[in-house]
Amino acid sequence: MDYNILIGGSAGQGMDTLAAILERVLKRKGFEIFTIRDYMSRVRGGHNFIQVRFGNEKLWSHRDCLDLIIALNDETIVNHIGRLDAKGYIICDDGLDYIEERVIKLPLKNTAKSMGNTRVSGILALAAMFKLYGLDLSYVTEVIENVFDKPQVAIQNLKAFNEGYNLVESVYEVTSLQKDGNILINGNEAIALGALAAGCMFYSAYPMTPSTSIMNYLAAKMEKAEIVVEQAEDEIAAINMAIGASYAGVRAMTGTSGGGFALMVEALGLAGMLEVPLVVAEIQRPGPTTGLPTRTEQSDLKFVISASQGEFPRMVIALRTPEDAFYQTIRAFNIADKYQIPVILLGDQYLADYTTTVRSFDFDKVEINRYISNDKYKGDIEYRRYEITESGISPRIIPGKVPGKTVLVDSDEHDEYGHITESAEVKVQMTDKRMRKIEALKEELLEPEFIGTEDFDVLLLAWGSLYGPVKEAVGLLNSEGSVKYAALVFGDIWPLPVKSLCQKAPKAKTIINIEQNATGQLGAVIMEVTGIRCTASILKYDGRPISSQDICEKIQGGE
Amino acid sequence: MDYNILIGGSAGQGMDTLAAILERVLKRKGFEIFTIRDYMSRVRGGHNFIQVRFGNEKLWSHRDCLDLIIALNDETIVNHIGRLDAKGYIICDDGLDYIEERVIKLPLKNTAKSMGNTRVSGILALAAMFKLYGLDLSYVTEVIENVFDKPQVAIQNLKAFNEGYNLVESVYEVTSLQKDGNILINGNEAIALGALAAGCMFYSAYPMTPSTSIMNYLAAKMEKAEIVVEQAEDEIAAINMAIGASYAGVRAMTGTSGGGFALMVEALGLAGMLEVPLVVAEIQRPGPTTGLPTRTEQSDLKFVISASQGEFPRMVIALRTPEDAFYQTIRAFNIADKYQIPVILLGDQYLADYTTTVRSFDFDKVEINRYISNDKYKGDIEYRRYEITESGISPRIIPGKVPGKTVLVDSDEHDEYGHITESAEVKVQMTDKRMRKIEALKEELLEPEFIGTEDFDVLLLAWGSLYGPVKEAVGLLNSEGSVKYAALVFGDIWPLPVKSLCQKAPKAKTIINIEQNATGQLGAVIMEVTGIRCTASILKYDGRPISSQDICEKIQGGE
Amino acid sequence: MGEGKFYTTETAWCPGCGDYSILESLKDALNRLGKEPHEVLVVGGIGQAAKTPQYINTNGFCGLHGRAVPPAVAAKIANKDLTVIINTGDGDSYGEGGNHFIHNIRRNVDITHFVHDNQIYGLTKGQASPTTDLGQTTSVQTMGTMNNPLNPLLLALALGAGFVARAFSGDREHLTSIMVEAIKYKGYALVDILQPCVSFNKVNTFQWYSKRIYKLDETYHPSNKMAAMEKAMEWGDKIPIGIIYNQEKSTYHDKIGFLRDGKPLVDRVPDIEKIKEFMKDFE
Amino acid sequence: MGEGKFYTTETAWCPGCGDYSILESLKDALNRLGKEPHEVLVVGGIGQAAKTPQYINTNGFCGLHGRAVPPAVAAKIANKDLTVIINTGDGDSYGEGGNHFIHNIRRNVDITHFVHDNQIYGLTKGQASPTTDLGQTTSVQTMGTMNNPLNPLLLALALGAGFVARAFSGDREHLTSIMVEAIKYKGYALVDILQPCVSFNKVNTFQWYSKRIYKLDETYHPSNKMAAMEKAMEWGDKIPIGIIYNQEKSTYHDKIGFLRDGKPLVDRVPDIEKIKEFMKDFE
Ligand SMILES: Cc1ncc(C[n+]2csc(CCOP(=O)(O)OP(=O)(O)O)c2C)c(N)n1
Ligand SMILES: Cc1ncc(C[n+]2csc(CCOP(=O)(O)OP(=O)(O)O)c2C)c(N)n1
Ligand code: SF4
Ligand code: SF4
Ligand SMILES: [Mg+2]
Ligand SMILES: [Mg+2]
Repeated sequence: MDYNILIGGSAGQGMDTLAAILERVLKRKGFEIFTIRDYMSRVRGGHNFIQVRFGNEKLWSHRDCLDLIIALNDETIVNHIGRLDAKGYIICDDGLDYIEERVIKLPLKNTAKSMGNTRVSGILALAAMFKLYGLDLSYVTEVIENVFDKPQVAIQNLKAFNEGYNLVESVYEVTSLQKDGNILINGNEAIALGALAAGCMFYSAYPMTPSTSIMNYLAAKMEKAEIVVEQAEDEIAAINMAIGASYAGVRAMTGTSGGGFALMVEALGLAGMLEVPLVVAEIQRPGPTTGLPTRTEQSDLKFVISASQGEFPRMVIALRTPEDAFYQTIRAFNIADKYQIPVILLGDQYLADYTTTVRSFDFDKVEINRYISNDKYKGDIEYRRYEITESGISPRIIPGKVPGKTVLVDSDEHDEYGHITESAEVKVQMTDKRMRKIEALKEELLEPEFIGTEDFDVLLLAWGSLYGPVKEAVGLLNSEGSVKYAALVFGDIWPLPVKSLCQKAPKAKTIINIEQNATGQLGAVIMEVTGIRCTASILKYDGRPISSQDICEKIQGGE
Repeated sequence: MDYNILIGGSAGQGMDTLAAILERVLKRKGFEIFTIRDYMSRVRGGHNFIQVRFGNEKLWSHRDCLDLIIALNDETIVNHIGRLDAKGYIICDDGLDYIEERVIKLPLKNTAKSMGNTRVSGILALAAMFKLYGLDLSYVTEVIENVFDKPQVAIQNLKAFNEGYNLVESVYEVTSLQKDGNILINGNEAIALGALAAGCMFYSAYPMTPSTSIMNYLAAKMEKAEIVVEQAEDEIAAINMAIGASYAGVRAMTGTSGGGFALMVEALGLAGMLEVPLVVAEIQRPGPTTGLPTRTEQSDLKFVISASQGEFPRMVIALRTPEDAFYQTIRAFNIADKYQIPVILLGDQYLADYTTTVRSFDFDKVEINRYISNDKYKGDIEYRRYEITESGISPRIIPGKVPGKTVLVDSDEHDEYGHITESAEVKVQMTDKRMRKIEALKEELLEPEFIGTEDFDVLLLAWGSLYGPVKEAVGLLNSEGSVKYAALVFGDIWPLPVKSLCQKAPKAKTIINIEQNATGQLGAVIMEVTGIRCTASILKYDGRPISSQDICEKIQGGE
Repeated sequence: MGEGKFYTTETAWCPGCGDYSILESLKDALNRLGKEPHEVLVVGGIGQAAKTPQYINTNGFCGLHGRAVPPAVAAKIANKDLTVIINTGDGDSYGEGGNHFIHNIRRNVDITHFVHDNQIYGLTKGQASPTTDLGQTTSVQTMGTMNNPLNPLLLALALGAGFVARAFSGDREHLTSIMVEAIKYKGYALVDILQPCVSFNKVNTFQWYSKRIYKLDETYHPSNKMAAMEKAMEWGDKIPIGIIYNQEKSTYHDKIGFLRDGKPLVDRVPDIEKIKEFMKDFE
Repeated sequence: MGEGKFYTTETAWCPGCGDYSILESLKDALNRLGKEPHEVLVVGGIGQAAKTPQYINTNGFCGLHGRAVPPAVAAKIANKDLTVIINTGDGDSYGEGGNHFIHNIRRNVDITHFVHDNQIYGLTKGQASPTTDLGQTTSVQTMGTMNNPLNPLLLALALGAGFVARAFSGDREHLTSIMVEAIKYKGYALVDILQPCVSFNKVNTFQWYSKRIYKLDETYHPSNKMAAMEKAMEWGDKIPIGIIYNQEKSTYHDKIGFLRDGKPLVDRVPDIEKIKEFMKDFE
């Protein structure tokens, strides 16, 4: 079983709350969930919708075809009926004059009015949906009490839920096969939780959609987790603060979207030059510039890979799922500390905002490695911040923590002591030292995940949040027809891990890169590094997430 | 004939003035000149030197081997004697206790003291050099009068010159074969003059070595040329001001080095999105970050090609010589206006600061095309700023210049009228419209210059300021041995012109990219676009310019 | 709203937002000054207030967040005939854009800067702005806003601004009249306009402002700098609105002869012969 | 110069530059305060003054041009035991770094900001800085500096700074004593230090300053804000040096309980069990 429910209306109609109730109750009942949110860049009005998909097996992405529409206004029906399954339903107020056999008109507004609170009409519709699907009332009370801060509001909504539940008859009989052992989380929350698990104690950022929810989550935990969350005056301050805190010895992070990242470019190089560990979350949205602030795209890959003047090692990890986001964020801190480099976590609005059920994170797997040599330098031994070593990594001590030892860092080219130099020899030695760090880093890169059958004809290449849609697409494609499909979905993306790619690519009759951008940036990076040319591309850049159906259609349509 | 003279000392000893006198007199006598300057990032002290090379044939670059050293301090001798030709000379004060047969010790300080002005000892040395080379005194008076603002200082220096001329006997007999019809100019001055010739009326920038001399030149001409030169509060302001001025209808430009460009990245995308013409000069220096502020490198290529979030058309032109800098700057303005895109002129410290003799610029060749449609929209016809056209170029009118018509631009995704949109369809249409402009632009790209013989074995690839050293190197290489060499040196570099490359590359046994960076960025770009892999690389990244001798040695040394 | 030559087609603002009144006052002010749409350029950064150029039929420039001032100033330099007005938010003007704010006061180009000061980041859903009151909690300032609020009027005075005023979106007539004066002022004019954000600022509401504001009357003389600074520091139970300071100063254009005199730059044809002469420098 | 625990190895400054005196006073002040090299962090941006961290044996951070303040503030947040001092230029502090300057005064983290104010961009060879006097010509300001000079003291006061002072590199003893007070002050302390640049500022020379400066004496009380603002506005024939304003204020650390109390952040071990509990939010 696999159902897909859309709740639509204008901003401010409380769809967020309805979806939160729906997904949380379903989750507690043991269902797997995948919810996407489609917002306009405005606070009130416009047209927004949320799609809650649920089922008994792990869901990797959203899907286009709808089983039910809860329409809080006419526009919702008009916009989405085309995607409604022939056997699907629409729940709406009986005041709407849309005529269609699949429409179930209910006295939502009138009932709400008679209950003395026009705001509960959405809850009535939601309750009707519960009944329609034959879902019982377990967990409804606790979730509603949880969602509404004020007890009296919760009580009103509970009452409304019970009213709404009686407005229709059951048509489906949906039950879950498993017990709940999951958490329901989105990509940005997973990043934030990962940062806390990694021991991050300083997060400085400037609000920017769709990255702000990382800051919101951390700010909510500020006192409990004893993490300083500082809203900077601008993104330049945000990243320079994070570098200062990291230099002083605490794990520090900043987060933003492409436009804010643009302002951080100079300081990204600073982290590279000073060799100060730094983690930056870049949550992409469609560009150029302001673009579509609340929507999704993957068009900053080449930008983040080559951002900043000069040459220095960096790592870019494209986040694939909320689970991946959690573990990779922790790994990013460890790698940043180990190599003393900036690590960029590349997300996007799709991953940032979709919520899904995942196994509770395994905190026993969390390892924190700081690579700090304070102890070694206590006593008479000389300390050189930029000591030239075989690995390129110089021992790090924390300023103030080793009596008699000081730490000097400089953005000018410097010698082993951190002193400015104009020497041609030292410039070369220091460049080589810094770049040498890449060699060791390359050894610990994670290869892209391989999906599908080994005897594939067509190899799909994708990165980051397209993991889910591509994974589902490969399953769908291999279940039909005779052409065999496989995919490599990149997480670590710069330096580019090339082993699997070079092994699999020669076996493919066709190689297709699937990306949410207009120029095929992964394809370009692969070409640059390996010379492997994609024979076709599926590129979507309308700001909306690509679905597995989209992918299948485009592939089968011969693109 | 081809002589190479080094003048060395510490900052503040007036080497600039000596070199200026030397090169200007030589130029007026009809010689070809090529002068490089090696500065430390400090105002006084340290060790600086200038190398003036002169000859009877066009000189394309500096050379390492020296014929004469004018040493204003010991350090100059110690640092540079290794490069002095066996038959060369050193002119220095008799107070220096360096003993070597090539040293000509003269009573410079004492003579200067007896003349009542210790500052003229350098002029005495320069005059001695004139005599040594058998150069007559023509043009000396006019140049000295020109170089010194104050007449009494000029008179003192003239007197000193005459004194110094009598301190030695002639050894050489150097004469020039041609009459002077040249100008003596460096890369940044050529950019600035090009901007004026193109009708630029607004230049906003923030001081940053090695780009500042563009601003200095324009500022000196502010009143005469009626160009506004505005020192902005930071680079973000600089580029946003230039965009505002350009939107309002005047040709506008900004200039900076890599670190300042990093701060301009967000607004670069703004120009792309608003489709406002913009010219940006990025004069590279060694990075990362502050790096070596007064030295040279070519390590920002990949950065400027992919700077800014999202995808939009841009053009990057690598400047090859001062002459090229002049004409390409003018072309950059025309292309920016034609396609309504940002055009980046990529220079570097080497090109910015070396002075050389070039044919007087041909102003008759200067064409200014603004592509403005004010006239077409006078009257009743509707105006849409972002009209979707086949070429992707929308007609441009100037705000305030067409009664009844207004011009609305927005960094959010917008419709044809410039109004914000959230439409998936319009997003795709507008992205396609913008990206379509690249197709026409590709048609007018200039292919890289081909140097050498058509029956080459080895193909060298280079870009920008390496034009000169590579051109000389190819000449040297082909005059020796049996291996045949050719080179392609890129000016237009993004979009990458591929015709010559794809034609020549298959014929080469070896392809070597020669670049002043550590990672071989041109090689990477070529690989990405064409799949052509360089078989070897010559990479120099010590902050000092590569010479033709360097190149020959590295090639013949089997690198 | 949809009427008149400066008509608005559609907005994305919340019902009840103070931005509507400011937009309407702006249109009234332009009408009173007899401006035509093509003669006016309205510039915004990014934010709710910054969408104003979208909603008025004039030339419009919506640039980058925090970067409204530099293009506005440059457009005026390029074409002195344009009436250049910035309408943008407090976050845009004083937060991300702080450096341009302080340095353009010093530049004194003849533009007008209307700050829709709702003491909050509206578009990004309610974080503290530089003018948010101490202690206000938000989704990010979960322990309450801790930074000393920035006083834009005092700051502008400290930087030598010649025209500094405060207005309230809730008093349209007063607002319009101040807008007219500000646009007429020759030089950089700042009007900080108190504006309720009904969605995210639940502290500084329409009522909150209404209770506290009072209008400066004839007894107040906006020509004394020290008095203006004292007046600018009034905030709390009593909040003055009106023109705090108004003093003639020479403008950017005044100081550059070739800008002050003659045609706007945009109408000039470059004199290639003159430029060619510059080659002599290199001979 | 090369002696003492804060010894200097070599500098790249011009002979006669005021930066030398400031550096020596800084060492004297740290000695008087009994600091050890590893307890102190000196932060600069980029510029001549900003090279100070290179020339003193303490922890040192030379970051980006204009960006000295953010890392300094964050380092103090990370480790409250460090004595964090910024030494950097006027261009760095008030020009490129203007936005950090204004907003960090509001933040009031306990750091000290010494601005080497030579009223010029030294390292880049003499362009106007925000404090360059009107009319001064430079290689870029060929028609003379036109922007109203920025008054850093008045600006800091307008933003609510609690410690604001001016000193002169030519009076080492006075400078040292002000440095000591500034470092001791709990909160953000600004000292604008007038400093001759012998190479590029031929207007504001040692003599120029010497003729004009006078020391504030006991009759001046640095606790009155309006008086301080008036004093801050004095510039021209008479230039006051000394502590213009000094008032206790609660600091950033005071406002955040878990920073104020307990060990510095850098010494804390993250409590993984507590973080694990947060997963409940998602159940
Ligand atoms: C570089 C950059 N950083 C952040 C943002 C996100 N952003 C958009 S508007 C805004 C704040 C708006 O606040 P304000 O200027 O007060 O305007 P209001 O919405 O309150 O009218 C922010 C932070 C952005 N668009 N660009
Ligand atoms: C982003 C950036 N822009 C510009 C520069 C060039 N730059 C270096 S120092 C400096 C100005 C220095 O002036 P100031 O801060 O007053 O210091 P001073 O040298 O006078 O002590 C400039 C513009 C830079 N390094 N980085
Ligand atoms: S969020 Fe606030 S400022 Fe924005 S439109 Fe709504 S009420 Fe106005
Ligand atoms: S240029 Fe000026 S500020 Fe810089 S070291 Fe020389 S005298 Fe000092
Ligand atoms: Mg606001
Ligand atoms: Mg300075």
